[in-house]
Amino acid sequence: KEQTAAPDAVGTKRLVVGFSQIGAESAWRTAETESIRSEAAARGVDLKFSDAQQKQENQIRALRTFISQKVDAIILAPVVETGWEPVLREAKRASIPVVLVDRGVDVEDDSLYTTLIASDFVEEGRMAGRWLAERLGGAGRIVELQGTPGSAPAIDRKRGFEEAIAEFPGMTIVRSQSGDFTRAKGKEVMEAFLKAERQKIDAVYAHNDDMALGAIQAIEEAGLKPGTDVILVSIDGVRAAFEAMVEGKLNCTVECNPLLGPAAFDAVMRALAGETLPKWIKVEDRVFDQSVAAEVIGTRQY
Amino acid sequence: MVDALPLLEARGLVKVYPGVRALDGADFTLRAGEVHALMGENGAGKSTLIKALTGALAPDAGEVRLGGRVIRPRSPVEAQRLGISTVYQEVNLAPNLSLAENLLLGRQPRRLGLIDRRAVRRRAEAIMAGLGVRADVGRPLGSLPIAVQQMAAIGRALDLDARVLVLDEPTSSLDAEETARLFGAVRSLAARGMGVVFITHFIGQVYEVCARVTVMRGGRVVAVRDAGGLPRLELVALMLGVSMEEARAIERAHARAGSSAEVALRARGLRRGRVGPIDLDLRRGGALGLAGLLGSGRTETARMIAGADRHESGRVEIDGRSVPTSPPRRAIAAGVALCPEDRKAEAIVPGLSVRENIALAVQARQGWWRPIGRRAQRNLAERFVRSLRIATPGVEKPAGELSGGNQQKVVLARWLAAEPRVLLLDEPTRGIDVGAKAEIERLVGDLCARGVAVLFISSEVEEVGRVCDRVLVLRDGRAAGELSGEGVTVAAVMRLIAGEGERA
Amino acid sequence: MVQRPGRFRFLRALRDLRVHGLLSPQDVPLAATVGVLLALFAACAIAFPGFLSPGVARNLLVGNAALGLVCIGMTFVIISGGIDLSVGAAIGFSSILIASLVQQGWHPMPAFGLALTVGAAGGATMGTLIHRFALPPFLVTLAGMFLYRGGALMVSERSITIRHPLHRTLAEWGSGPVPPAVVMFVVAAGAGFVVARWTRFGRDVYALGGGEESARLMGVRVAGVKVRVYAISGLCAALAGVAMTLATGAGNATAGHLAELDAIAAVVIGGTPLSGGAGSMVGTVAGVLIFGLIQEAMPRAGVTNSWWFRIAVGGLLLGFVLLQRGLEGRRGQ
Amino acid sequence: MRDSARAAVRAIGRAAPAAAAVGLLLAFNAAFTPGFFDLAVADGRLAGSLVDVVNRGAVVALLALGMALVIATGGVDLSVGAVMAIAGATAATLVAQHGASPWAAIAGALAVGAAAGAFNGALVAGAGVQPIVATLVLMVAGRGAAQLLTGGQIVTFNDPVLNFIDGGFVAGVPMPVLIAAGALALGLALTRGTALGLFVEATGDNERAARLAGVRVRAVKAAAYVLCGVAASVAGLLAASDIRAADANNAGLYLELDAILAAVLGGTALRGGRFSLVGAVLGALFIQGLTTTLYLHDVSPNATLAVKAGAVLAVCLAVSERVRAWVGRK
Ligand SMILES: Nc1ncnc2c1ncn2[C@@H]1O[C@H](COP(=O)(O)OP(=O)(O)OP(=O)(O)O)[C@@H](O)[C@H]1O
Ligand SMILES: Nc1ncnc2c1ncn2[C@@H]1O[C@H](COP(=O)(O)OP(=O)(O)OP(=O)(O)O)[C@@H](O)[C@H]1O
Ligand SMILES: [Mg+2]
Ligand SMILES: [Mg+2]
Repeated sequence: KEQTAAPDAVGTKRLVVGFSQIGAESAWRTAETESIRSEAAARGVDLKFSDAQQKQENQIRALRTFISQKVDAIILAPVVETGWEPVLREAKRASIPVVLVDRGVDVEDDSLYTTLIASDFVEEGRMAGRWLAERLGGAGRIVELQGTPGSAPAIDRKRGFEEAIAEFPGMTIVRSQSGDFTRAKGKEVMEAFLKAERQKIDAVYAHNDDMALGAIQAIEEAGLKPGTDVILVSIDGVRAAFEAMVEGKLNCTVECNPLLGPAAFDAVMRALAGETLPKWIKVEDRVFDQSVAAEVIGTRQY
Repeated sequence: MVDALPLLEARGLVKVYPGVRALDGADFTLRAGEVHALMGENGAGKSTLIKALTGALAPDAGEVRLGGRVIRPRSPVEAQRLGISTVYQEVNLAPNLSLAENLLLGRQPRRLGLIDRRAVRRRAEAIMAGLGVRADVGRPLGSLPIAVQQMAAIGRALDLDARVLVLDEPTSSLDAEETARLFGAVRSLAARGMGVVFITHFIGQVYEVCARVTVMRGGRVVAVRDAGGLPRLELVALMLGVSMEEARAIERAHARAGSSAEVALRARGLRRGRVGPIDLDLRRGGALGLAGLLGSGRTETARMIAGADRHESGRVEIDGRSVPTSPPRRAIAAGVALCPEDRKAEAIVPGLSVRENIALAVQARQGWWRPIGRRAQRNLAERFVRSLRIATPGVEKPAGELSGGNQQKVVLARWLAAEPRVLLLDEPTRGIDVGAKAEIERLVGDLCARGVAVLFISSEVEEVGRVCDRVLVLRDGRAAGELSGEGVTVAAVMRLIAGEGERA
Repeated sequence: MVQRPGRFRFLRALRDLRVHGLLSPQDVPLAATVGVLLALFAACAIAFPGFLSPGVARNLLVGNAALGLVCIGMTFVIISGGIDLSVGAAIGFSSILIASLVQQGWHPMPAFGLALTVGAAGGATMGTLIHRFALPPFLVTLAGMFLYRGGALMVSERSITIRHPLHRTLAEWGSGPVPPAVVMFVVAAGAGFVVARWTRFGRDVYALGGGEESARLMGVRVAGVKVRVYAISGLCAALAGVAMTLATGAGNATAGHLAELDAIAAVVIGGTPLSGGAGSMVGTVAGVLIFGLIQEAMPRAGVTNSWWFRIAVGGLLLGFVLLQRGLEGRRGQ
Repeated sequence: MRDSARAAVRAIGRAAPAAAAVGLLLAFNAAFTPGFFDLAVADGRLAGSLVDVVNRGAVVALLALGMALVIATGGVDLSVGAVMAIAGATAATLVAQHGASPWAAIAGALAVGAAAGAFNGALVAGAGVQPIVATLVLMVAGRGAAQLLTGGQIVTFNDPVLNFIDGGFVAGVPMPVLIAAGALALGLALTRGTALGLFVEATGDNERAARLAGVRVRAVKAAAYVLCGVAASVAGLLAASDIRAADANNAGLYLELDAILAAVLGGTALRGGRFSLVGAVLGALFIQGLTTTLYLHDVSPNATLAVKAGAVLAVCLAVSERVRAWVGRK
């Protein structure tokens, strides 16, 4: 802890960037944090870090601390979409550019932030829905494992998926429960679904890979074959999901790339250089299914 | 006293607890201007009657009239508003608040709607001074000696201009002097027409202040008499439900121990705070009495010996060897047990059963791995329930639900069961009825006969005189003199306490 | 924790005060808390350049106003010998309620009013259940927590930005010299301080915490006091919800996540024992600031991953409570 | 004998809320959940919703057992969730990353749990820190430590022994059920077969009196925290074994509240004193049974909380003597 206090920012030319992270609730987020951290190290940036433990108050507090420390730029992964106007305005007044990662904010004046680098959660849901509709031939009984109630990805991925399957009257979501984005809950909820539906489940849509991986175990323990008896599609594209696809247990995952470090620091540099950036630098996410899993798995970094 | 008009009247009060009919159709009449004693053995239902009269609990049946009108107070506040002011048996005050606040809670003087803290202090000081107690009214009540707490409870009740004053064992921890002051106050209140209900186990006090006596047994009233026409022996017989001969035997059953020369415990130069240095010897088979005024340091001395408080200097020797006493477990291991003065805060474990409370110290000494079987515990407990006549429907009753005196007996039983070699008893007969008191005094004699060394603290000098073969008198935390053998007389002890005697 | 000699000197000075009777035993926990706060502040000022600035002090107040508001109510509850687990969820509920009402065209003021009424009424209901049926406060307020959180999600699971000129103005003041949330906190803390110390109700709360049966026999109207204590706590939580909407310009059903835990911890650190009967508003404010200081210090500490961040927060907390215990000295035994 | 009957009634009375809760839940399911009570034996294994409830409830049951003891001493342990995470992470990393034998991993996890309990115990009993704050330290830092062990990743393992902890069956009965039952039996033996139970209750009820009676109150408290830590580490092993991975980020998250709830429903007073281990387990079964029932009836996640609130309140009211007295008077 001795390397704490930064040498006087005036003396050295080192760039100081504050990063307010939501927390460390999943491997996905850990990958995101790590990506930003290592990119900062690679570029010789002095990174100030704050973990908000899922609380917006803590994030706002951290932003204010960054502002009072006069950092050069701020990277923010907002825990919710609303409620950022006041503090972003303070950042703007202090002429500190703010780069948002992985989730947007709901502000009227979009000059309050520099840019957003993120995937489109709704689109991810749509992609999963479209893929599943195709796979099931437009009809099937689906159970949904939702993310944490009230969280933006859970809301958006649900909406996108519902939009996509709305075109197929034969596709129905017969059960939908929260699995809190975790393996353990995913497994537990799936277990209950299998009991309740007497195993008449054609497909599982999970808002993230972890819940799908938990569901796979539940399906196996119920004596069914995941990937064959029950089709599974999920979102994120973590390495474990690819492994499951190679084993034939998961059918498809929609990528949601957490490796935003390079893009984020590119944006920071460009903003500091005075460039104007597009408001949304969309991270292009792809759909991976079993057919490509084996060849792609070697290239996955998270 | 001629005023025969009933001021407070109860008819057919019934209160049933699981396994006990605490009140079983009790009638009670209090006249204006009289001091009325309510007597009965432990668990007779006195406190329950008081609680039913004063709104602290709702009786299952029966009615209460005040000045002829039926009242049904649902809380002590309501009763207070009706003019009934009560000191309940256990010191039922807030130990966390200051003495001053306890005296004035709910009627603090205010200025501009806010409590005038300075006036609170001043008024509280006046109340305590009126009772003749010197105490820092700013200190948390719980940190003050029990006697001061008891005076505070009285002070709180006296402050009201009530029509009825109820005192449930107000004198159990008081010295002669405080008691006398309290009686002075009570008499003057009665003279002004207030009716006073007075519960005590000190029979002498009954004759001192009370005009009439109501005797309860088993939840019923068995007699209502003028104090003047009721001989002491008959009162005891009525209370205990025994014949006059048996009562006479009980009254006389005072054994005084005779000690050997062998010193079981030797304390030298014990000092803590403003108490000490104190030297004392406890002899095998002897009972040493500690006498003194409130705050003279008796409790502190006992606590230091037993390790309840760590002494700052000095040493405790047992059989000639210096032993560590703190934590108390060490003292217990060395055979020294303390039955503390503050039953509620330091002795009774209210949620545990009578059986567990009695077995606790024995079990603690045996350690975790050698549990005493349930049956053995029960036998142990039942033995003491019988010998100390603990009124309880069974040994599985939570100790907190017993009457005050019976709780005291349970605590005592805990320490008797532990069979220590040195037993320190701090006010062991507090709130205990005559029958049991005699029993306890006799027990101390038995213990001594079996070679136990006893330190006996009591505010009742007569009792110290009856029980002990030697008496050490403390004054201001120092030894003021010691009496022994035939020299132990009430008068001599009193003289020493008052500071007239020489070191004998 | 690095122990600086200065702290030890402070410790000794405090002990001396006590020995010489200048500090009565009841005040020791409070003094220890304030001592820890000062020590912590000093340590931060030495370790982090630029820490001693008005900006930091302001951040400290702004960032902790909502938590502080909750803590004021919680202090009363804990002193009375109870506990209120519903406050975090109550924040979320009032915050989303206000936002959705304004979204539906309400003026913010009546929306605030309704939220505060709901908060107080909710608290009073819980207090009534606790007293009337002798239920454990833990269970009743836990049920309250579930209800509020579920209710908030049913109002709207998506967070809502509040778009109303008045609210906007108030929210903007949040970045100005007199942030409304801080004003609310300071006023509430002052009121709480006065109520706890100088009113009969306040003293009744202490008496209740010292022992319910005794308090009843002393003539405390236990039912009324309990109901009011929980109502105050609910009201404070709703106020915190209002403060939250002002700080963010939005309502969010998940706001106040785990705030009950932070509030209880801050109050307890502030010298109010969970067993009730003691404690003070000043201590609570100090406890809140200690909590805030930890959050304020962490982003400066140069930790760059989440787990070390957590370990450091826990370590700091440990350091403070141990320091506090050291200052208090062994009490009781 | 009438006396001992009364003692028995009292003991059951303490667990009454939890027992009533479980009863109500079973009654509800008997009426409204078809097939809830179906028990099947597939490949020599017991299966059915009821089995699931007990199976899944084992984790909270274990936590509640330890929690009941700690609460009985007058404390509380907020760190159990974090300790679960550490224990799981320890076992998983030992096996998956250091190639240790599963037995070593299990021993390591238990040791870590005991150490965590000892740390809490030292703070509470030794330094005299208030339990809620003392254990908050480990609640916050402990999860960080677990994440440090796993690097924030989900560390998967595939080891027959570790898998067996949660996934195995003995004589057709799932292991978690056996482990929870074993823990309950051990707990009962430890508290009722030795004097520990008496000491715990005396300490929690009146600490000063217990101390003066010669009870080693500090040791008793410390022991309660250590036992609680060990129970939490077993729960952590179960949770890890369940998903065959250590998820340091989420394992045991927010379970401390469930554990306290289970203990309190089970008749352990938060102020300390009397406790009931059977009640704690019943409380845990109630919580899990409720969750499972809500899943089976597909109650929307947002309404779930409201239903839970109603259930907790209903249970409290159902067993409150005051309510009965009050209803009787009307
Ligand atoms: N809360 C309670 N629950 C159960 N039983 C109780 C309760 N309070 C009192 N009792 C029982 O009622 C009976 C009468 O008790 P009470 O306190 O009135 O006796 P008392 O005459 O005041 O005795 P003492 O002289 O010891 O104070 C006792 O047997 C006691 O065990
Ligand atoms: N009036 C008082 N005000 C404040 N403190 C007192 C008072 N009287 C006694 N004390 C405290 O009590 C201690 C010694 O009293 P202790 O209780 O040992 O005396 P005691 O002779 O046992 O009297 P008691 O009749 O109260 O049992 C002193 O050190 C003092 O702190
Ligand atoms: Mg009595
Ligand atoms: Mg004394």
